[in-house]
Amino acid sequence: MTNLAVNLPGLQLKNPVMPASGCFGFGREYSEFYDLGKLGAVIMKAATGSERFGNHVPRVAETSSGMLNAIGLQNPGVEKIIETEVPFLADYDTKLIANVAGSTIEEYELVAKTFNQTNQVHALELNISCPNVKEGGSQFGTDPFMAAKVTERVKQANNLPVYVKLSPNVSDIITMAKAVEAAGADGLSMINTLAGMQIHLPSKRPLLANKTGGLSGPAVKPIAIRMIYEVKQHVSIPIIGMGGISNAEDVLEFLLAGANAVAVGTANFQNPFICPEIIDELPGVLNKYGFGSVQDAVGKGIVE
Amino acid sequence: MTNLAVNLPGLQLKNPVMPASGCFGFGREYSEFYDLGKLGAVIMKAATGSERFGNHVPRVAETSSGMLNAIGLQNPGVEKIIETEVPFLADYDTKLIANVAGSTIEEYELVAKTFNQTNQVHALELNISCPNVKEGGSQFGTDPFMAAKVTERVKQANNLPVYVKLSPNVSDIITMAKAVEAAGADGLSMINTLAGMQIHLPSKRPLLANKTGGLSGPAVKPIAIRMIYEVKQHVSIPIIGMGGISNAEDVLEFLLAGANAVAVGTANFQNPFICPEIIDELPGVLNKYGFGSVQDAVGKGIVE
Amino acid sequence: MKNEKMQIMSVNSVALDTIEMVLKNSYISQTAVPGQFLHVGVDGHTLRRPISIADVNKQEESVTILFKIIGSGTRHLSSYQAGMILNVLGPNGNGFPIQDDATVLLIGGGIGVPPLYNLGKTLAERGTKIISILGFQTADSVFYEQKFRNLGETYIVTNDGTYGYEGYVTDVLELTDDFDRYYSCGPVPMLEAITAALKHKQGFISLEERMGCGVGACFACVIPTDTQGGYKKICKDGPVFSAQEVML
Amino acid sequence: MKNEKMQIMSVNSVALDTIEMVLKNSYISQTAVPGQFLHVGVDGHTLRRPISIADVNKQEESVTILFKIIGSGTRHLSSYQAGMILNVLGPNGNGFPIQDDATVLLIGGGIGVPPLYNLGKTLAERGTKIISILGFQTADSVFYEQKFRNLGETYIVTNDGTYGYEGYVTDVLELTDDFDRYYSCGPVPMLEAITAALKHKQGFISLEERMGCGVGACFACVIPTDTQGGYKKICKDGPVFSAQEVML
Ligand SMILES: Cc1cc2nc3c(=O)[nH]c(=O)nc-3n(C[C@H](O)[C@H](O)[C@H](O)COP(=O)(O)OP(=O)(O)OC[C@H]3O[C@@H](n4cnc5c(N)ncnc54)[C@H](O)[C@@H]3O)c2cc1C
Ligand SMILES: Cc1cc2nc3c(=O)[nH]c(=O)nc-3n(C[C@H](O)[C@H](O)[C@H](O)COP(=O)(O)OP(=O)(O)OC[C@H]3O[C@@H](n4cnc5c(N)ncnc54)[C@H](O)[C@@H]3O)c2cc1C
Ligand SMILES: Cc1cc2nc3c(=O)[nH]c(=O)nc-3n(C[C@H](O)[C@H](O)[C@H](O)COP(=O)(O)O)c2cc1C
Ligand SMILES: Cc1cc2nc3c(=O)[nH]c(=O)nc-3n(C[C@H](O)[C@H](O)[C@H](O)COP(=O)(O)O)c2cc1C
Ligand code: FES
Ligand code: FES
Repeated sequence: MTNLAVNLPGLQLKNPVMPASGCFGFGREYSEFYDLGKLGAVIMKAATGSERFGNHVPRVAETSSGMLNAIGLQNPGVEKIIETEVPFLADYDTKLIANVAGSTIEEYELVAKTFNQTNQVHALELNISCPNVKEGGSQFGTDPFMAAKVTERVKQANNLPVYVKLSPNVSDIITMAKAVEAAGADGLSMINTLAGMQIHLPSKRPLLANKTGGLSGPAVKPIAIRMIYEVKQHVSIPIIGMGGISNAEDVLEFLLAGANAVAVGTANFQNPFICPEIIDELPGVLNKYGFGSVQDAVGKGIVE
Repeated sequence: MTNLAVNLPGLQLKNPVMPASGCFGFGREYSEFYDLGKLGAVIMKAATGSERFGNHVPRVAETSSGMLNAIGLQNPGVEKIIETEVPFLADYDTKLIANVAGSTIEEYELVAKTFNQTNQVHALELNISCPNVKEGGSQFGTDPFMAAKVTERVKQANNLPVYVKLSPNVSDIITMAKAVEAAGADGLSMINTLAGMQIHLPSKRPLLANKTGGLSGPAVKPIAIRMIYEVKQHVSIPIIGMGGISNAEDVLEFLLAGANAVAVGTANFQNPFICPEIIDELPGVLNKYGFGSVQDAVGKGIVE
Repeated sequence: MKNEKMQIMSVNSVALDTIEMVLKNSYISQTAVPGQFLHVGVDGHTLRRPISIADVNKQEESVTILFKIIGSGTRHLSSYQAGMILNVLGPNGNGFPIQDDATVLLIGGGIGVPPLYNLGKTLAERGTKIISILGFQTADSVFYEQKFRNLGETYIVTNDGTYGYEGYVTDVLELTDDFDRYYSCGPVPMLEAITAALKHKQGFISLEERMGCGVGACFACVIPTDTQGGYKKICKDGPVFSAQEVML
Repeated sequence: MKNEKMQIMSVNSVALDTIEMVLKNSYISQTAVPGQFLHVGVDGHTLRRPISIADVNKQEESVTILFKIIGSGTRHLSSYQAGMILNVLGPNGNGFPIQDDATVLLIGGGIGVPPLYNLGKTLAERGTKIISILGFQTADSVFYEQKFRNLGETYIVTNDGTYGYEGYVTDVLELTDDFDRYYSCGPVPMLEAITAALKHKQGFISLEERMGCGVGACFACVIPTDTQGGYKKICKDGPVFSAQEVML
């Protein structure tokens, strides 16, 4: 029997597949399609210190094999999330990861601290890489010094394992990864979206109200694979891989590149059952390529 | 009548469309499909100081809406190119741009100087952004200081207008663009490919012999548009835009984002007639969206 | 709402660039209410396309949609042929609130007309008197005129006057003041004009926005409900809102 | 070489995951020589797929290709039906050198067999005696056996021994030493073994490599010709090389 289990800091996962932050809300909508207990974990939509209303619409655009989004971290705020969303998800037999965002180090700390008070969240994903907000987010994600600092402070502020979500919009992803590892990150989550834009010809202006948005979907998969492959050789903390995954073969490609587990984002919009379908198909794909377990495949694509 | 002409340093173009470097060899093969005199210009495959044999095969892979390449600057060397390739292209009624590559500043200088000796080349494209070679190329493309230095030295070494080809694999494209503008660049060419990777499941290793390769094609278009849009607002030199162009609407999108002319790469492989077809369709597309000339549309998508 | 396969029964061009497709599906035909939409998968496209349900035939277990060819997704969809299978999420959204009024006014603009047909038919069956004002760009774009006339009094308006009244739907609003409620769907400028002109009336409008998930999970399709940052999701809380509920 | 449209005349499954397609096109059918290939566009795929010409019928202006379903491109291609149009560059590459030998040996491995059929047929018509050794993985993969038998003496080898001889094509090479020249196409390890075993013979091999342009412009498909960095382009200088010309 193929063993899908993965054991990561704070996350004893029955399988390595989880919906990516922002593409699954807080699970309610997709719980109408299937039992969320099938999932290895759920990563919630980003939480900030207080309620955020996000960017103006349009917030999404379609691109070749991908999409742009500029939601702008709309969320009801960490306390409301703990009150109304976490208990709903906690009823399912799955692990829960909270995506932590903010404009200042203090806000990140506050959000992390607040999640620490509930015992229903198993890990934090520190979102220092959202390209769609004016403050915070991406400046933390492109400067290794700032990234290390916010990681350190969030680690101090809470007891949960922290997976730092890296931005791909950098010249040197290895330096970023090493900086947050040194600052105490328990794991990495990569990649967030690539900053992109679409211009709407009839109106002769950027289609998204925010002008730029984050590119996701199959279009970015080669970039994600390259970054994970490079980072894996320089860090020893585990990696949750994502970026364009849409089937079980893609999952194996991420595992071979060095991911320990994976998240699926954009593909949920095309197929609401994508996560359980991938989980069902994964044993067959692992076997086909000669692996007896998920663990066996991790990093096996790295040569020399 | 819709005016397609574009007047750039050294390049009085009858239309803004040219094949991108590396996707058109030195024109011979595509000259069997159509008269190269239809093209605004031709950008030749990269030239280095002496002959280069490039990377091992496989050198290309297919991705969702894109491809990876790691040719590795294979070329017969600048002198051989001037001897055997330039005269062939000079026979056509089109402008000729030489793509200049190297491992050291001295090599870049040498190549530029050598092209200066022929009067059949109208401009240089300074390739500081090739992700597929161990030395040179990308370190010049990600460090603004190095980029400025090589630009300055190449400008000193020759009298031709120099278009610096920027790498998208950077945290801050605006700083790169400003650095080379300050160093004397006559124009920018953007974007080169994004570093990516594909892992071949049956062999459990990177598919490309070079492991990583450069991602091109429609998948990267939103990234190119975003970068051109951002850079346009901070430089006053013209931009040759490229990255995923596959039809005349795409060309207009690049013009609106701020490109003054465009190059078409990967799309040649799907449709060898893509450049002349785009040139034929461009007037209709410009008219449809209310533009009387190419020049009218440049930068018109930039708001606020 | 479920993820369903729908077999295409027929594909017809009913006006300029306007396609009518009849789709077979038991679950959606039995459960859909007027104003709901289908989130339609189109091969080779990352995002699904939201298209309103224009008609339902419970006996034949069929659902009719009407769409205009706008961009690459609808263009590709228009090339699908009878016998092929669509992958659809549906029925999505809330739908129009139904009530037994004496008379209702339906105001549709362009490709906002389809959901009003299903609504009008449903209300007419319940004995409500239907008055319809349908606006189109030009004569070639007019569709479903006879179907609406079968439901009741119908005014056709074209922007260029090539058919029916010339101008905008608001220009003929004065012809009909005798109704209890109005329902409207169409471009935002039209909805703004209508909600302003009919401030004194109870009305419901159906909105469009670019969507990601189409099910309420991604926060792509929000509409403000007040100036304090309140918002609703068009895909889940809508697409139908009371005219006073949202800020256009 | 031109960019041509080819109408699909027929699609047949001739062995496990192996499809035979007959395509109609005047220019390519009249100009193609054995060993050349088509660079076939597949919807939704960035790169074209190189597929050898397996047979030509000049009277009917048709060209036959045979391909194995390997990945997404060939899988999609296998779903195309008769009547549909393929966008093709062709005929590409150099082709096998043709000469009036008394006897030639054809050695094909798997999906390397198809170009040898067109070659064998052409040589047989010119009076050359044809001996064929065809290797396949297993009985289910065997195709075109009778067609080759019609050309002459034919040995079938399967790796697992489920049909014909068991083993590799090299295992049966000793059965036939009486030939002037050999032509081979198949996986690289097979070509390595053959060129080593038949060092004393004149031979031509057809190579495969991942391609970009397929016309010689992108430098994707090179093969070294010596240890000094000499190289040839498989798409343009090849795919056929003399056995001594390239370094496998
Ligand atoms: C609730 C709802 C109901 C709708 N009902 C109908 C209908 O019955 N008939 C009909 O013809 N159209 C309807 N539309 C509009 C329809 O969704 C768009 O015309 C269609 O998505 C355009 O797709 P495209 O690929 O042709 O255009 P493209 O411009 O190529 O599409 C690019 C992206 O933008 C989105 N998009 C573009 N225009 C719109 C729009 N007006 N609204 C929402 N998303 C858009 C597309 O879905 C896609 O994600 C409805 C929209 C909504 C939100
Ligand atoms: C000159 C030449 C002639 C050929 N003739 C035939 C033939 O007659 N019948 C046949 O079945 N196959 C033939 N092949 C191999 C055929 O091109 C590949 O099997 C096919 O491209 C695989 O495409 P895919 O989408 O199924 O696989 P994928 O693995 O999904 O393809 C991904 C990419 O890799 C390329 N690729 C994968 N395998 C090969 C390969 N072996 N050679 C070259 N490119 C490859 C594809 O073209 C594509 O660009 C030939 C190859 C060459 C170079
Ligand atoms: C609509 C949308 C909203 C997103 N919101 C968030 C978010 O709130 N926090 C975050 O860390 N990442 C967010 N992301 C990024 C995804 O979690 C993921 O990193 C990225 O989309 C790449 O994966 P994919 O290609 O599978 O979508 C969002 C992505 C999308 C498409
Ligand atoms: C096969 C291949 C080879 C390339 N070789 C070069 C090169 O020699 N020099 C260079 O500056 N860019 C090179 N490029 C990059 C292209 O010129 C272009 O910047 C990039 O591909 C984006 O455009 P596209 O998406 O239209 O292909 C190459 C691209 C491809 C696909
Ligand atoms: S489209 Fe995702 S919330 Fe409405
Ligand atoms: S495939 Fe481009 S040179 Fe051969």
